[in-house]
Amino acid sequence: MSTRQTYPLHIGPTHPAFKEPVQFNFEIEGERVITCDIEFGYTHRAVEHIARERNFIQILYLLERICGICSVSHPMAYCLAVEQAAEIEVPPRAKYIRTIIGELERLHSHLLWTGVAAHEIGFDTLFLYTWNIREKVLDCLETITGNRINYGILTIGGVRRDITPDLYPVLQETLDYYYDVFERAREIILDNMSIQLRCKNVGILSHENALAYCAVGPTARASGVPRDVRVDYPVNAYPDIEWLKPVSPLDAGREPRGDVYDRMIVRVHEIHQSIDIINFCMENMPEGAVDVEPKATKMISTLKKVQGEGIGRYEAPRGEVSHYDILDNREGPLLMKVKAPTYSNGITWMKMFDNVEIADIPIVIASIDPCVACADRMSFVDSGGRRSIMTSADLHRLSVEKQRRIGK
Amino acid sequence: MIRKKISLKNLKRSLWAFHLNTGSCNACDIEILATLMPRYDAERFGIKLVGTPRHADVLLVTGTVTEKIKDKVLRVYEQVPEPKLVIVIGGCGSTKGVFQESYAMAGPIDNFIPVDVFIPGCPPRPEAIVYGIAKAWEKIEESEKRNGAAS
Amino acid sequence: MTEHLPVLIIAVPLLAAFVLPIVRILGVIPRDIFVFSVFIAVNVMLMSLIPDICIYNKTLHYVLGAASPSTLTPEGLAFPIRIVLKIDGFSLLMAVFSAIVGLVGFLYSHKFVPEDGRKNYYVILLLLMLVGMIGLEFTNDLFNFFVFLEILSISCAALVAFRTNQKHPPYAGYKYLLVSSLATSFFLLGVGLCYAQYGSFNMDYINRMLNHSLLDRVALVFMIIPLAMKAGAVPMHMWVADTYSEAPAPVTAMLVTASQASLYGVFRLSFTLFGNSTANISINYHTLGWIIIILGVLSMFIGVTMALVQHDVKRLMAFHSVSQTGYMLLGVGVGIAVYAGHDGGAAFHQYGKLAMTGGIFHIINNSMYKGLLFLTAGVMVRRFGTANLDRMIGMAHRDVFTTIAFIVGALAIAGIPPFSGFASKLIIFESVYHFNPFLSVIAMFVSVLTLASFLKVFYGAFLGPERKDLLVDNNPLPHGMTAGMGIMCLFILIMGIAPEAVIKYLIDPAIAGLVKIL
Amino acid sequence: MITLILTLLMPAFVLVAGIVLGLLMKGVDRKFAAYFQSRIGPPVLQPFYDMGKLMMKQSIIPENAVTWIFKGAPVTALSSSVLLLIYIVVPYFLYLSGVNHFFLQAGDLIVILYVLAIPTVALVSGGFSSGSPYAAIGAQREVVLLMCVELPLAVTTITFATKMSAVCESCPSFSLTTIASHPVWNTMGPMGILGGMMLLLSFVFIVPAESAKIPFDQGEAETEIAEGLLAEYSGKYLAFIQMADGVKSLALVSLTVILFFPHGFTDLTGLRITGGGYDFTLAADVVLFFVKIFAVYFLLITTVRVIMARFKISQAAKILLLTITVVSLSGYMLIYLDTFISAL
Amino acid sequence: MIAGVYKFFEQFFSPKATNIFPVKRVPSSIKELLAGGDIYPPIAVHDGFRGKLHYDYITCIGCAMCEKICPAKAIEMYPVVENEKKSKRIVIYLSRCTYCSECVNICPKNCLSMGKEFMLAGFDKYGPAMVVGSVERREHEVKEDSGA
Ligand code: SF4
Ligand code: SF4
Ligand code: SF4
Ligand code: SF4
Ligand code: SF4
Ligand code: SF4
Ligand code: SF4
Ligand code: SF4
Repeated sequence: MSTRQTYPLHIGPTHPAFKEPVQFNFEIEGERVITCDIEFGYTHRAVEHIARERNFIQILYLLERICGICSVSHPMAYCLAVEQAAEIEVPPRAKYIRTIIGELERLHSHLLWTGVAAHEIGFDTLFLYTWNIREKVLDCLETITGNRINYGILTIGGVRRDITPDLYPVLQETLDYYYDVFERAREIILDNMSIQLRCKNVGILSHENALAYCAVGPTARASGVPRDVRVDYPVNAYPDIEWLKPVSPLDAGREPRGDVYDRMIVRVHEIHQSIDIINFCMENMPEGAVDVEPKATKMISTLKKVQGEGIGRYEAPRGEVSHYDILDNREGPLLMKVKAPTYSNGITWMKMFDNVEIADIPIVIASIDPCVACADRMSFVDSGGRRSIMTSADLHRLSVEKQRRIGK
Repeated sequence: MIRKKISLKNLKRSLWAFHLNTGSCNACDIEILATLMPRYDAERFGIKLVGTPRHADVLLVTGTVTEKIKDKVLRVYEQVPEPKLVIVIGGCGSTKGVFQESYAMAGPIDNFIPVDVFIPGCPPRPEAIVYGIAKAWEKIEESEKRNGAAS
Repeated sequence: MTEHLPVLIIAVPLLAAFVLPIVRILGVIPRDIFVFSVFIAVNVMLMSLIPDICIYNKTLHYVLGAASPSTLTPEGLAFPIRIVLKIDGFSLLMAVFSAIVGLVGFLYSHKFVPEDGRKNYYVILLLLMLVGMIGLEFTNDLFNFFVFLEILSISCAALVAFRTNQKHPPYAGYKYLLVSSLATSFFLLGVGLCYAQYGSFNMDYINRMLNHSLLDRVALVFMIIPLAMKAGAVPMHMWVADTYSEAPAPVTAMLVTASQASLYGVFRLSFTLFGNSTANISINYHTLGWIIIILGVLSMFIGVTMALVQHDVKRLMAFHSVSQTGYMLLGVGVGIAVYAGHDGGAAFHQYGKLAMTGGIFHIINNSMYKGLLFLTAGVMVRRFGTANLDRMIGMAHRDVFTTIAFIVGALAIAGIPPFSGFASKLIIFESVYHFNPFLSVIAMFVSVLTLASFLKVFYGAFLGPERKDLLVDNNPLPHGMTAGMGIMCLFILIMGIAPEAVIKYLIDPAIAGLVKIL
Repeated sequence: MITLILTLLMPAFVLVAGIVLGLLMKGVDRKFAAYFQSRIGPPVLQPFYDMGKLMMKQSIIPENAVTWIFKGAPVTALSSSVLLLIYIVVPYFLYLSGVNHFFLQAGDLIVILYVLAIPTVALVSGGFSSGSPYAAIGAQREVVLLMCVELPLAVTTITFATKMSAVCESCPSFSLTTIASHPVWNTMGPMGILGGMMLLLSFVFIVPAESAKIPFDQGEAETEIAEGLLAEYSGKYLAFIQMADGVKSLALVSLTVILFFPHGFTDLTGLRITGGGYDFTLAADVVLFFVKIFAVYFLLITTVRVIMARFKISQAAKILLLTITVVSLSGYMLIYLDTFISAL
Repeated sequence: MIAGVYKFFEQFFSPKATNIFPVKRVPSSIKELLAGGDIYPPIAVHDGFRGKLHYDYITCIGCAMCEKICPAKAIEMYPVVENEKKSKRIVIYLSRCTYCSECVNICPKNCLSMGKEFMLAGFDKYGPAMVVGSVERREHEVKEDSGA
């Protein structure tokens, strides 16, 4: 009922709906969103910069803390990149353990997302319900890795801890629990009338736009783009799983429309997929070592001899994470580049904000499952504390300079 | 750090928290939420998350403060009405943790605002957060005693 | 002396208007004191009539030129051509509130209208307007009714156009004049039709003689439609917004009452002139009632929906006037529809009378709170130099009294207890539903829409940060304006808190004056 | 004499009892909601602790706020909520206890309908006056809700009035006392009962909408607009608002109980409890009333809010203005037809 | 929809998931509770849990391997004179530690280990409860991390 035609609305960086600091500047007319601008950078911690000062092993723990929610994805991609550069062959058992950990994490991440999405639309009971289910997988992860979150289990050339046979029952129990609870949870989440009211036909990302804006992960899959790194560029145990294919809303009998509800379907169904994958890995777990080199010092000195570059791609719960590392006879990488899924998906927000109301903003934002923590590339702070924004020309100039510096 | 001599007594049974992420890795944040989940149910202590600093009694700060968010942190802190407590959750908030050499960090938090309780861990388990809250109660009790002795 | 009161009430302001130029020579302050005392005198004289008429249920007749003016000739005078004033409960009620609003309007104008060469005319016009209103409420004579209507119209038109230095007011005044003269000419036609048949202008006389010919009905239409038009009922409401929004605020406040005077005419004509207690069914009351009800509901709805989209505060309030007129029409319409109905008046006694009570109570309430709201709008315009809501903000920081007055007015118009609007609306809701439940539902719904639209004004103009840079006038309010709004607030509160007393002592006699069936 | 004492003491008593009971209900509500969510939940007295804490907190007045409106709004909201409660429950208890007091006629449905709007209007003004954009959006939404819920509420009111005037010619048909003494269900055929059910169904939405609970809490949606209306309130003003909310919810639930389940103890069992020369039936009635209030609160507020997501404001408006209005209208039609048929 | 409602009602009536650590409600005196009151245990952790670090001052040889590998710079060395030989020992600042256990793995003398304690909150981030290592750690100046 404002008397002005449009008015600005700033959401963030400290907004209760988003646990992460990011600022959205909207132009609103009545309750309708007209334009949107996103201001990133509040969580920029210069991870890539720090990484260049550290050795290969330390970086693992730094990368885990790019984002604590899918904290295995970044180290995984990093390990894959370094292993590629150094031509290290990971033992098969380690590959399977990596897969199990990765899928357990996907499980917890998707459950977490469902809860957060429910919270965004004010359905706190569902939020508490999914998070309560999620405790089980966290317990399982804690037992296997020693920590609930930020597991610290990956290392270059394998994993740091074996899943010893006495841990099998724990894992099996977890799987049984989820097989047991899945069907009911699926009904509760997807069949709720008020959830459908809030999620259907909201925040639509069409198939074309999903392609054009390079959406990744469940966001892309919900728009009908069968894009999944686990299938397209399989690593770890994925090449052995023949039945693996990207989840699509079609699995739930719904033509992909790319709305929030589709993303919800994809994630919920991926929960089941993850359980199946873990089950597969447990049944086919190879014997053998879990690490090529358990001593960190030795591993560092091995890597110090390497010159080369490597790329690691991994399907994080939110989509593709890729790391690019240059090794150049140093204790750590000469250069490290991180590309996180929100980096791609964040741009699709602009399309999703077409035709939404204020009330939809949180759920639309949440629908790509952002974790801004690893998309925050840079903030520019000059010595006087005065901020300025860099233009693309500036960035180009800077990157040319940097490339020259590195290249020589 | 109790700055004014306002009675904190009633804070003990009703602690409304505003969660402030100042550039954390989200792990601590989700553990805060987990603390409110049925398993740990912090609400049985009268703790609830509120949506605006105006309603808050305690700031739960996670993450070491990035340069860009520094001002917002101060502003949020000022918006919280007295008496207020600040609890820092996670190692990186207390001491920058794993991000020691970052140029983008203005933290740790106690450089800007007075902190009452530190909860280390990366991230701390929900029980550790509950324990940290118990520590905050202890602080409240102590201040009560001091107030009682003074008057 | 007392027996001459009826004529004095009209004559005093009329004479005052003529001697005003002379008084002005003495200076501005004596003039103001003089006019003020005239207004007070009119008020006091009117009040002094209340006991007689309202408590002892008398009807005063005053025959100009008779040897003993108040010698009561038997009902329906033998000599039909004489100027006759007849004061019953309804006339008095309307006149009292016209006079109060007149006083408030004058007080408010004191510093509001700048003191220049034309202020004199302004005051004269105010007095004439008062004369017009009270005159047409007192007269029992169709031709005089027409004359007073003309006085009222012309003074109103002049006042609307008063601020000739601005672009729109002259245009609005012209428009008003056009509408008025159209209306009054039709009215005159109706009067002529009556006179042609009965050879008299006296309403009581005509009423007694009425033979319910087709011509009568045509005359009724010719007289009622123009009055309804002047009252601003849908579908003849288009002039209201222009006129109300361009006139100076105190004039708008009085215009509201002037419109109510026209509405008075509608009721007076349909009951006193055409109503008949002896004939079985004189006109088809049921149909007439329904027509009025439908007009009322339309006015209600169209007024409020138009108001919701306005950005100009005075236009917004003007559309609310249309909407409020709807309530009065609804209440009285239901009364008319069941008046002398098939059940021999049972329905009328059960709820019809109550509905009329509500409708008439709403008339005086409306003149109070609507007047008050226009006065606060005057303050807004004075502060910001524009009536555009988008350019106003944060008035509540400094104009606390105006804000309170606005809140009182807004809550009253929205029918929130304990303000006066609620009392009358309550009566309307609780009686109308007997007639047709959906009318009540609509009335309630419109009430909430009204509230919403005033919340919008409240938010836009009064709340928000204080913006000194937008103000064009930052001086304290003149006391006259404050006093004007204060008086209105007082009446709203009194009528809201003690509606029973108001109904018993003012409204019931008014209905008794209208409806002879009782 | 008794009348006088009653008149003087009653408002104070209702004020205290209303706040205490309102907060208690909030506590029970939170507790039960927690049970739905498989956790222990806060103690039932938690709202009292919260109030105690808020009372001693600093109350910050935002810079842009219009101070007197900002401060006045919560107090107005609280006092009008208490007034509402007085209007609703006092006549009912007077009726139950058989005391003849002029207040017996106070509970007029339309008065209640309009008093119901005052707390909302007060809060909206307070929210608007705070100068925060979130609060302004919340206030707008609250206004929209206020408008939309009015229509079904008006229909319900009128339905009851028509029904009452059919049941009892001489009684004031909008009076709660009349409604309480002639429970709707008693005089209706199957069609009427169906109609009554539909009205009750509309109340399942009206009560949460009026008391701003999920799925109709758009005005203070935490995740969208950061508590909206209440965003800038702190300290004791927030406490007043919370109390007003408690009292208003209580009043709404009492209204629902009186409209739909007014039966006293004797009506239900046909018994009177006497002992030692005293009649304890009133005490039984009071207990019964509280049991009903708790049950209705549990079903209409707690249960609805835990099994639903928040609607968008556009959806809320549509649901209230169309669906619920149609539901209540068909309730009206059915009851009307029922009365009509039984009159034949 | 029905499934959800049914499930939630089922939860209403079934035992709650809450583990009432450390007590069910806010205790009247937290002092007494912490000083050995009746604390309900937290959810048990498995053997492999990476909790608070334990350090064996005697076995340590001051080789500084742990300091080098620590990703959070949580370990600092300080000089000591042990058996009349100059040597070094470590302090571990738990408030910096990420509990990655790299230091445990790398230590040649196995003098570091991880316990199961995780409740470490305190009023002072460098307070006694949050520093592992030297007995005289207080004398050892804590380097202000903000100073640099
Ligand atoms: S822009 Fe990238 S590489 Fe540069 S400091 Fe930031 S995170 Fe590191
Ligand atoms: S993708 Fe997101 S959750 Fe995963 S590591 Fe990166 S920031 Fe964290
Ligand atoms: S510059 Fe960056 S964003 Fe652009 S195409 Fe290359 S990788 Fe993608
Ligand atoms: S894309 Fe988002 S979720 Fe993924 S790592 Fe980056 S910030 Fe985290
Ligand atoms: S060096 Fe130049 S061409 Fe190459 S990526 Fe950077 S900006 Fe582009
Ligand atoms: S303390 Fe650790 S887990 Fe917590 S936010 Fe900081 S880096 Fe993340
Ligand atoms: S556990 Fe990791 S972070 Fe902690 S002290 Fe050891 S190496 Fe450093
Ligand atoms: S690595 Fe072991 S022996 Fe070496 S300094 Fe550290 S604790 Fe001592």
